[in-house]
Amino acid sequence: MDLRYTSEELAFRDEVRQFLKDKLPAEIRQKLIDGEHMDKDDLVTWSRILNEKGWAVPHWPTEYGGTGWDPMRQYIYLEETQKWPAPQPLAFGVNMVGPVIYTFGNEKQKAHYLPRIANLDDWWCQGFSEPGAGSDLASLKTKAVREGDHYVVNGQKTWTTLAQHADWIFCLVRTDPEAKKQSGISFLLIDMKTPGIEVRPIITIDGGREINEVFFTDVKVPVENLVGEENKGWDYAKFLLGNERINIARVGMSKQRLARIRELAGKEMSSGRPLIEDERFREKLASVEIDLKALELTQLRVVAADAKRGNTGKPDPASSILKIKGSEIQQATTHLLMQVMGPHAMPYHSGDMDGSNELPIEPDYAATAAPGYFNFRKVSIYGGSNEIQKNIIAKAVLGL
Amino acid sequence: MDLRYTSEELAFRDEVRQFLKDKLPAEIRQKLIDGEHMDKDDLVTWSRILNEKGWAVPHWPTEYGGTGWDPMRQYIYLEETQKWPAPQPLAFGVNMVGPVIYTFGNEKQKAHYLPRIANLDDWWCQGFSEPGAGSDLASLKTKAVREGDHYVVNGQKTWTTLAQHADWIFCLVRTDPEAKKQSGISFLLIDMKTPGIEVRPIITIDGGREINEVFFTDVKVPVENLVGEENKGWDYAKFLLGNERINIARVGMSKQRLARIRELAGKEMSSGRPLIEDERFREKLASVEIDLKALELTQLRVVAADAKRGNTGKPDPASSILKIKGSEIQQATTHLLMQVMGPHAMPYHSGDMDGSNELPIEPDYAATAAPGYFNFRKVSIYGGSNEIQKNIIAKAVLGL
Amino acid sequence: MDFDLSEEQTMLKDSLDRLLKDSYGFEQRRKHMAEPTGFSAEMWDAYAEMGLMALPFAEEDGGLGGTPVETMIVMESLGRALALEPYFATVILGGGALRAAASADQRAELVPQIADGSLKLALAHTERNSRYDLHHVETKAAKDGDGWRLTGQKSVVLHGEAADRIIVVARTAGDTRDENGIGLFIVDAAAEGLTRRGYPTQDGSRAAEISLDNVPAEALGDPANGLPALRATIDGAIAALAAESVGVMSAMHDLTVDYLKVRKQFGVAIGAFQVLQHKAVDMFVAIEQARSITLYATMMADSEDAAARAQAMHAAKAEIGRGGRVCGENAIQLHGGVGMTMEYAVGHYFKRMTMIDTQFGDADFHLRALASGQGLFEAA
Amino acid sequence: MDFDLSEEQTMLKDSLDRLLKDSYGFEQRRKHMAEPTGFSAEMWDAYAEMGLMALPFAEEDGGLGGTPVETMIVMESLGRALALEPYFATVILGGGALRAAASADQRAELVPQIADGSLKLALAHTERNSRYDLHHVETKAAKDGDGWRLTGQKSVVLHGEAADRIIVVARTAGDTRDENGIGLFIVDAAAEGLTRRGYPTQDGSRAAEISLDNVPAEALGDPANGLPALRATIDGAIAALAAESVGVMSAMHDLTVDYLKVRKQFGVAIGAFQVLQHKAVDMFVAIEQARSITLYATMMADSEDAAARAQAMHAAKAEIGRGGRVCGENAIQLHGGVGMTMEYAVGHYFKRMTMIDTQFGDADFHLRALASGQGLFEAA
Repeated sequence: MDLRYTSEELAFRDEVRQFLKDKLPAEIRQKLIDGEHMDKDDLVTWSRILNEKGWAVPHWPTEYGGTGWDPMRQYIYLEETQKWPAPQPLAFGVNMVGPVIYTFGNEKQKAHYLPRIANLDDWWCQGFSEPGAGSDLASLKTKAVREGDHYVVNGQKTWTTLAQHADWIFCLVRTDPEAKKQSGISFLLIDMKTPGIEVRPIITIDGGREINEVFFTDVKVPVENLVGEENKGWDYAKFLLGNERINIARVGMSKQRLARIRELAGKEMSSGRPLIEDERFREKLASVEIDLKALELTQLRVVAADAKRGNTGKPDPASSILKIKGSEIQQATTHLLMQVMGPHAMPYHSGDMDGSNELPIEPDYAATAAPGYFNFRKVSIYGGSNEIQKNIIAKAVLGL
Repeated sequence: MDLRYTSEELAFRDEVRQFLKDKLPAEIRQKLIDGEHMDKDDLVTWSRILNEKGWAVPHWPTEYGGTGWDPMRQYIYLEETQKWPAPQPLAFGVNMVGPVIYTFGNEKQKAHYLPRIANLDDWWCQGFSEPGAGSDLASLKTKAVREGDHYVVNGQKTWTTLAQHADWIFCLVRTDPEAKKQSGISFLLIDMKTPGIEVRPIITIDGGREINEVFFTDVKVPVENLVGEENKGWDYAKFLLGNERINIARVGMSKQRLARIRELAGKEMSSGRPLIEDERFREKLASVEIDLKALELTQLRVVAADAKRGNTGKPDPASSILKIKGSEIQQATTHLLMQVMGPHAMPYHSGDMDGSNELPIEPDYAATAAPGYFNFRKVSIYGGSNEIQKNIIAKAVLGL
Repeated sequence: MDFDLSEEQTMLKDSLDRLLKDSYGFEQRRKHMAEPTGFSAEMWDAYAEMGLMALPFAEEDGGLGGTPVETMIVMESLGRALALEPYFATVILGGGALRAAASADQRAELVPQIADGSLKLALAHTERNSRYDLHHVETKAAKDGDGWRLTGQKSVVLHGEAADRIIVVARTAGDTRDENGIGLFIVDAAAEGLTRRGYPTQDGSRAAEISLDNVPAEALGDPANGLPALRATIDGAIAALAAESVGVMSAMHDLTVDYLKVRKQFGVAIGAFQVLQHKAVDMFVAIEQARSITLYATMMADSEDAAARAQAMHAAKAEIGRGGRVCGENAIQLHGGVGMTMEYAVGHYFKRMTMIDTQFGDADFHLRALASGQGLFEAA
Repeated sequence: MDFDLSEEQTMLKDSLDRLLKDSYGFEQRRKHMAEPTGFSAEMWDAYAEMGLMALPFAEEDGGLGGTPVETMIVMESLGRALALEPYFATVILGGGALRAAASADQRAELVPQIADGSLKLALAHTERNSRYDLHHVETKAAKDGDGWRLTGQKSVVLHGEAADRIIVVARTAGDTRDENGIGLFIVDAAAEGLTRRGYPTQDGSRAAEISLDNVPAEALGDPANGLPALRATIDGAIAALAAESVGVMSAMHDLTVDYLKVRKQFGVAIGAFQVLQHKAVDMFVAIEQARSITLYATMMADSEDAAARAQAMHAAKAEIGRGGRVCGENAIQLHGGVGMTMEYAVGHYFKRMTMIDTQFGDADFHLRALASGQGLFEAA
């Protein structure tokens, strides 16, 4: 047992830090610090810088552009990019469909899609959720009927994040209506420009347009866009969802958020002195820090175990708490940040919702505080709500 | 709507206060303040003082010794006795079996038992719970078989509070083994001196002997000791349990406890000054006070609604939260009190458990702090655990 | 002690609820919000016709002599409807300041205009660095003949844009955080030197930043010692906000319980899952406690004992803050994704509930304020 | 970074666990507790034979040169067994003081006696009014030739009754709460002027009140500046207590999960109820977080950077305190009535967990201490 980073790991961390410092455009970083949404251009810009460096898809096999880093280095990289902060790569391509393609796709698919994902030439979105399904993903109804060399897709997806920018969508569709729930589902890649696809925004309570509904009406999808075997899509989806484990805790992001809270609490006044000098406020902050420090170690335990095992096989039981605790901490930071703003959390900075151009009220940095709190209620809902996570732990870990 | 006590109610409150001040022996009061257990003699003494005043059984019908107070006066009385504090009457007689007897018993039973309950001539205990039953009370197994003018009772009761002092026990027994769960249960009054009854102590984690197991081996109980009809006992038990509503919140007791915490936190030092001057500690105290103030109003709403309705019919839905919130607050006060003691919560004052006669360590008042915390874990377990209470609210109030 | 509404109070509640039921459905509210002012002029007139504006003012001033109980009834109903009109700004805040500080002549002039709906008020007290401290006042008032001239900046003035007159807290003497030397002043919103920039708030209402550059003003009460009146005003407002909160919370709870019954997952109504049931019960407990502490605040809202009144408001605002959060966060969690969309009512309630905590001091602020005193039960 | 135990560490853990499994069943523990000393002399000897006593001491002093990781392993196992022997008092507290303050000669004399089990120590630092402040010292040390004489009162000295020698914190200069002028002294438990009154503690262990009346003593380290060594000692002890806590918590959790599977109510195993499942999961989450923060504390336990080390211990003790409470209260609640009886193991674990929070500062104390610093992540 040696609970310190090796000197090689420390050197690697410094290399990452230097790279971020040198290469990430300052205005992109500032947007992240201010809690603003990334524009499509921002993410494309950064992804291409990464791709040029060879760091666009660190965890992929080297033959497809991966870096060959062990899990600990991958974690250090993740942590540093979140802390700086730098934009996180578009997960739908890099973490989701990419690994599905290189694991289950054919050679032609690999050759075509993977480099385009790494360079963010294609913006991917995820077509899994459907209205009314919620955490019961497998109850999906969107149908794909084979007609010659095409599937004809009809149905609706929802909660489709950033579909408004998307070039492609990967979908779970029902190809065998007779089969029972999890069977009869296939994994299709669909060009968003195909006729019959309509994207409608869902405006969330923070006023942002992050998610969408996607409607499919007689959408013709070439059979070559099927990944793996027909009716085996549920297996690929499970594989995909299983890969979300490491990133879910977002320890680096919460560290950055806590630093931001400290900074802004040094600017906002309370009882005639900076709020950060207030003992009660400091205790609330310290309380979250303790949770986060523990979670960081939990995360490292999982990563180290993965490193030992080569990231296969049964995960450390501790990994199951990453989602629950990670989301609780993220939500706690958004609440603290809103609290920092006091009455100045109230003004609404109308963004892309109603088209008005009213300016944010001073202080500028207050504008995203309440929306951030509202928006982050999602992290205990999506990806299997925290209640579902607890069901899973009760069953899989505790045997109840 | 008038949210103030009437002048008559205030005058009544003053009368109660004066009576308590004049009549309650100081050493009994001090024991309560110190969190010590009442001796049998203490309670007998106080019950007879009350009975002489005519206040032993305020809520009973006047024909059986009740005071005729409306629910608001009954509440004021309860609140004042808890706050002073005075011993609470032995609930098993006064609140439980007494009302069952005057409601469902025959004239002979009423004439015999009721005056003896009021004067605490008979110490009653409750024989409902059985090993393994928990909150599923109706799964009881103790049998009573009719043989001539007697029932022969065999079985075991548990969690029997203060059975070691008891002259009588009221029991739920199964008289019809063929009937389904809630049917076939009868309500028997059993003299604890009857041959075949054995009482064994259960020592709880606070080191106290508050509860017992009671074993019945071929215990002969005269048929005249049956209350009401055979096999209707479950109805009487439900009636009895329904009467627990008002007392369960223990607002007055928690007020007294908070005052005690303030007092002792004024004696214990922290960072070179009395703990009560510590802002963080004061906030914790204030937090519980707010909860308690709200609960007091909730309690008063329920009492006022009862007063209006004459204490019959469907209770105010708010009454369902009294147990949950009341127990949470009681538990919070025991934790705070233990926290006041700091390292001095550690020494164990061996009481009636191991027969040693080691003295408590200074400060004397620290001796009951940790045991009080341990002991009060019970209040979210007994009387239908708080989980069961929430099930009931979900079903009965929310319709889920 | 009697918790039942009188016949008149019941009528008030029933007629207001009927009006809101007819005119404040989800789509109707959306339309009201889309008005340039951010609320419905028709609803405003309807409230005036019902006598709501006149309610808390003394009869001799042209009001109806209602007690805090009537205000509680109205605010709870407006909370349930998420009503957008500046009732709170005009009648509770502005009107509260008039009741606490204005002279009989001033009241005789203004109250009838409020009562008939022709006058809207706002209260400008928050400043950039004041946070929740009422005595933190940088805006200056200088004597000018019989009147005053105000200069300074005010932030997050509720409905400051819609107001015809604005009551401004300004300093006549002393340093920024002195408790003395604070006055209440009334200015005309159209006065020269006053500029305002309105904007939407997170909860769908409106507020404004207000700049004052030598703006002519009239004093309400003692310009050197207005803090007690301001505190009385805000204490009354906190009791009213608590009542609004009960309306907001119980509406969220109703929506959530309904949703649990209707929404199916894994083949059953999700309300069958025990964990979700218990969360709904946690909300219920929070609401009943909020309702109780609101009754307490209402009982104390017009108390002459300023210290006891303040304690009650600290308790109420803290309880509302934390209970509202329990209620709001659970409401969203139990709704899942749909609760986070603008298309469902529950998210709007959640946002309002969240913003209430940022008004007049959040739960932590009031907990601390209460903790610095003698405790809620000492007097008893 | 590597979280796996080495082969030697695994052997240590396995052999200790085997010993405890064989000798620390529920009834066996009851017998150990009934010994006049409150623990088992046989177990004590067995630990010594295994080398546990020598573990954290330097090889040149006669120890085995173990790191905080070995201490963590031992303490977690002792926690799981609720072991009663004065290992913590002797090796971690007393031994810690020797490691932090004693001279090479002193260590050469004492460590071998600890190692072979013949010497038991205690650390007397708490006083009636010190609460959790290590620098609050009223006990006085007066120079007496080459040595010192101690006079004062010490409270809640863990295993103070069983100790052969007692390390006493006393003041050589300054006022009661000065950080300077504090020394560590070692006294013979049989010395004239020392009286002790032993008693059981709430968690089934033993402690003592100790009176010192001009008791001859030998200084450990600088008698005028012993606070840094005392802090180092207590920091090491907090890391060890955290490890013990992980053992206690996970034992409670195992018992609880087993009980949920076995106990039937309303015709089914109560572990089928979703609400109870989720409470068991809450315990699990608390334990995994406790385990993680314990690793952090262990990593920092021998850090030379006293400020960073203190921050880590504040974090660990606060997390252990609150997580332990979540775990303990849920364990009792899920067991229901039986969990509250002395006949079931879970209540004993609950009591130990509760008492750990009162040792060396409760969760609130350490949260505040952490909050007064620069934050856990500032250095990174």
